[in-house]
Amino acid sequence: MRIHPRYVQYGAVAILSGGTLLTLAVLVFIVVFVLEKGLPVLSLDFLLSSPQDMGRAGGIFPTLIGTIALPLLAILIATPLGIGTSIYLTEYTRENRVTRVIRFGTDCLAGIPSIIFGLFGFIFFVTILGMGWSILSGGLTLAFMILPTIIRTSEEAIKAVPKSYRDVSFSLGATRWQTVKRVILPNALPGILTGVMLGIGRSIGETAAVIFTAGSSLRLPTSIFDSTRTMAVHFYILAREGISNENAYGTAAALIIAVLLVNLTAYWLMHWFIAKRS
Amino acid sequence: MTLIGEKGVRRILLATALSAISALLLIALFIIKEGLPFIFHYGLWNFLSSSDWEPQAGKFGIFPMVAASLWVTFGAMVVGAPLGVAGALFLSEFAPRPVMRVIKPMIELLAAIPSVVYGFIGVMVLAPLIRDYLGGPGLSVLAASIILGIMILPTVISISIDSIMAVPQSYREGSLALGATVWQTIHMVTIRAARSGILASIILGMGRAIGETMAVIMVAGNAVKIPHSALESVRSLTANIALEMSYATGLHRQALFATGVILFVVIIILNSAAMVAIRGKAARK
Amino acid sequence: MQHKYAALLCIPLILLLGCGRGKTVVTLAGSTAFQPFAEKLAEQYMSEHPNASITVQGGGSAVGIQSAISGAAQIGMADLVILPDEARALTPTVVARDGIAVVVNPSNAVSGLTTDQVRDIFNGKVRNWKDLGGADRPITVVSREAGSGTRSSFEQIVTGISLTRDALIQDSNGTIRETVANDANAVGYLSHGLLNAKIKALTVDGEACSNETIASGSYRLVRPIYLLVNGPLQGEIKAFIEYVLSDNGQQTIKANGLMPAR
Amino acid sequence: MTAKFDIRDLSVSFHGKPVIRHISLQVAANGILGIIGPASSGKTTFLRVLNRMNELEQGSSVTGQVLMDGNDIYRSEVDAVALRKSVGMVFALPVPLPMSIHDNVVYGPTLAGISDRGRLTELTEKSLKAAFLWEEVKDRLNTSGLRLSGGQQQRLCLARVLAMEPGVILLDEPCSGLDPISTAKIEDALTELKRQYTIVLVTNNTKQAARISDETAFFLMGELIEMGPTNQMFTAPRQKRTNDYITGRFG
Repeated sequence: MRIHPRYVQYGAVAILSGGTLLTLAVLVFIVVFVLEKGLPVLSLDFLLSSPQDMGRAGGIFPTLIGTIALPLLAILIATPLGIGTSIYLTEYTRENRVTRVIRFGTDCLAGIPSIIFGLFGFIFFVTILGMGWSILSGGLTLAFMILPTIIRTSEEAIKAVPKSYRDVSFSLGATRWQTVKRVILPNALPGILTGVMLGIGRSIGETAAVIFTAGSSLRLPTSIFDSTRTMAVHFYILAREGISNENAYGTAAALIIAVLLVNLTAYWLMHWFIAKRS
Repeated sequence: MTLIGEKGVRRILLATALSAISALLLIALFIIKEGLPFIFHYGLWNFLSSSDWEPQAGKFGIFPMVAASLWVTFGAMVVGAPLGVAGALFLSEFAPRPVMRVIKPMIELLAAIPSVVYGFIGVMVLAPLIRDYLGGPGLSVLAASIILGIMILPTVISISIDSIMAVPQSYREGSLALGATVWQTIHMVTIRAARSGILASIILGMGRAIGETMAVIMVAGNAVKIPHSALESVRSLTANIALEMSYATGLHRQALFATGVILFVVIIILNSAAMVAIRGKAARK
Repeated sequence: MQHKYAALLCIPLILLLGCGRGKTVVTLAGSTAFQPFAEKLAEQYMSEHPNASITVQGGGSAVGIQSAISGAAQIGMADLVILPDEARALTPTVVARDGIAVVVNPSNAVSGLTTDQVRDIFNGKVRNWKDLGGADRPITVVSREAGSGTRSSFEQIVTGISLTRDALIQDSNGTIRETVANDANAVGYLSHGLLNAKIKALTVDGEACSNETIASGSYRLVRPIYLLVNGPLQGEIKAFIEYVLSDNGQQTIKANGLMPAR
Repeated sequence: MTAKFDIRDLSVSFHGKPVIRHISLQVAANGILGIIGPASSGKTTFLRVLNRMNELEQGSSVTGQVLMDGNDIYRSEVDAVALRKSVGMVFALPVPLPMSIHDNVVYGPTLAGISDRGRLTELTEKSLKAAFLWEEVKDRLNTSGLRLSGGQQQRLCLARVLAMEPGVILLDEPCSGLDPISTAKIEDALTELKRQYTIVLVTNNTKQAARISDETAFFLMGELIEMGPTNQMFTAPRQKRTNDYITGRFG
């Protein structure tokens, strides 16, 4: 007996929408859970004052600086490398052994657990290169970690630019680089930005790799050679060691709001950019 | 760019393209340098097949951890992949565009919530529920699978939506014009066309699940044993490294790096399998 | 704002030149049990010596020993009963002693155990609280990871422990405390300094875990805490360790729940 | 009339599969050569050989000679990028780049390094006029090229090519997606343009070739079957297969 396609469709829609609702409900629950407990603690004073008694009292200013500095450094390093790689893979070469090796390497790098990045960063940057626990060590380690995310998303975005645009550009006497610069990158930008955002998100939320490479000093860093503690690490230490659940939730809420702001800004920038172009 | 010239650009891009692979090799080199001597010393088979992990007594068997990592990752995929793909399909094919435009960035936002927050909620909310209603210590395979499954949702949804949206509208119209229902169009045309992107999203999610450390340490309980039920506590490979690295010295430390080597190999095998799967499907098209 | 931009522009410059490391800082790293005390002591020391710069990192005893050897930290912190061979090159100073408390959830009716019972619980021989005079509920054993100073001290003092496979493993005193506080069936052990109202310390062989019993030696579970330095003590490092051993420093240690070394 | 292109024994294959076989022909300067033939007879490939666009495809190989103004464009020292600046191309489907009308038109010239605003404005107007589009868009040069109708878009593409001031324009079925009125406008433009340019027009619409081309070539299965003045081709073809195709028996 064959079920009428229309009923199959009803069933499918029911399952899909149920799944979506469940997903959204869980995600909303997590955000609400954190905000509900964290917002009462959160204030400008909390953000801008120094922690006291290991974070049991006072604010989280040094961790705010750490949370800005580490992902920023990581992004500054990883974005040019990531976009360069994806351009090379899609525009400058054909599928051959080299691209397969690069792609395989990228996929493997994406799968490497953060703890291994942490171990590596600890041996290589912290110890062998003598950078110590520092923003620099942490930023470099995080850059390695988010590189595959940026490569993959940029590659997808670049591939999605219609081939006809390339044909037109070449037929009008553009070199490859001119085509990339004038047609491909502007059109792939929203997708690339998504990748960068995912990268920022991942580096803001990272704990394992950061503890091993940037340390967990609660003091205000004055240069990129200073150790720092990010908000994620601060949350982990406060919550896990039972130092102060209140301040832990306050930190988590601040973190969520910070991420929200970063994303909104990027989103707004993207729209502004698209609007400007057309 | 006239200064550098087309050849120069190509060279610079090739150099950047080698950055990922050099990073991988550098990491592999250092982890292997620290871990391989131990594997030779202790014996690979002993290391992999023994269930006894008693570093103080000189026993280093990581079979329970390998099993735990695979179980927990499998559990996370069971929880996360169907939900994520269903969400992506619903949002991109059925939900009104404006709704999707609002929800998608919100979901991407959730990827940035630190894993430790998910872990903490797992400890505070999920583990007590499991302990009270299902039994066991609460910190368990089940708790870890659910938390990891939730954690990979944003990755799976976001990338799947991107690849579904990249399917040309004309494909859908072509199918609808032939009398297919929306659902038939989705599962016969859209999913097929977006398959490599969806698979990629699941693989990225899987990578995140198997590699997650802090959240797993928090919710899996870290007991060194092969679980007989989903309610028992386990320790993943990543947790093994992170838990003990801080106090490990000598042979114990090397054994942890060797655990890293094994993790490395497991991940490369998984990746290769996934890539073969994608390529196999693509070839059949 | 201007400054921030300038700072941003400087990043690549600094990267290129590799310079910019300011005054020498003293870094402590290691034992998570002593980390909170070290942070407090560093805070106090710096308020008395405004020019000094002391950073405290956790990481665990092994990281402490390794960083002291490699120079990543100037002072390593370790809380092991027996220091490993690698640490032989380092100059050890005992700065405190620490009791190890056996703890359960406050809702647990059991209030004391003998050493033999502790051994049986952690070996997995006794699996239900009713065998110890408590409610009919399974025991959830919580222990530290292999290599932990607290765990090896605990096992060396109790003797004869071969930890049950079912034991949950946590990687710091604080996480043991949180796990026991969240689970009514749990039993664990942790540094005496971290006891609080969320958990209940049991008597061992009839002796409560308190400052007095630790000082008098009647409570059995006690281990030393070391500061480790590569080479002879000198300069800022020496001054800081002397501060830790001074009356002020020892008072701080005592006030926060560790026993002074002297 | 002198020959702009002199093609001698040209063969093209992709991955070893021949697409064009031993074609020799001459393209007269300042005229329109119409190329007709059924689908996959090598017309588009032939066109892409003339500006070396085929090189962008994987696995293509070209043998024989393609002389433009007496020089072989496939010699290794010839720069394909420079060649494409003097051999413009319009594609089957209109592809405005996702930027403003003005930016679309000056895309080629700015690539070539022209940055003088006055010069660019002048080029824009001249090219849009030549493509019979100026009157329709002169007030909205800064709106996106994607907002134009299909026929306007294709004329924009033509204007974009003209702005580079090439010697040759290649058109690949430029009217295949357009309505008769839009088609007529493009044909009018081409008829004007042939005074200055050499035009090669691939079309699957034999009537279009009959209307505007000076000479017509008939391709079939990668081979040149027949070529001659358009009048003669359509009234007295020498080959039976040509006759069959023109009269609609196959293709």
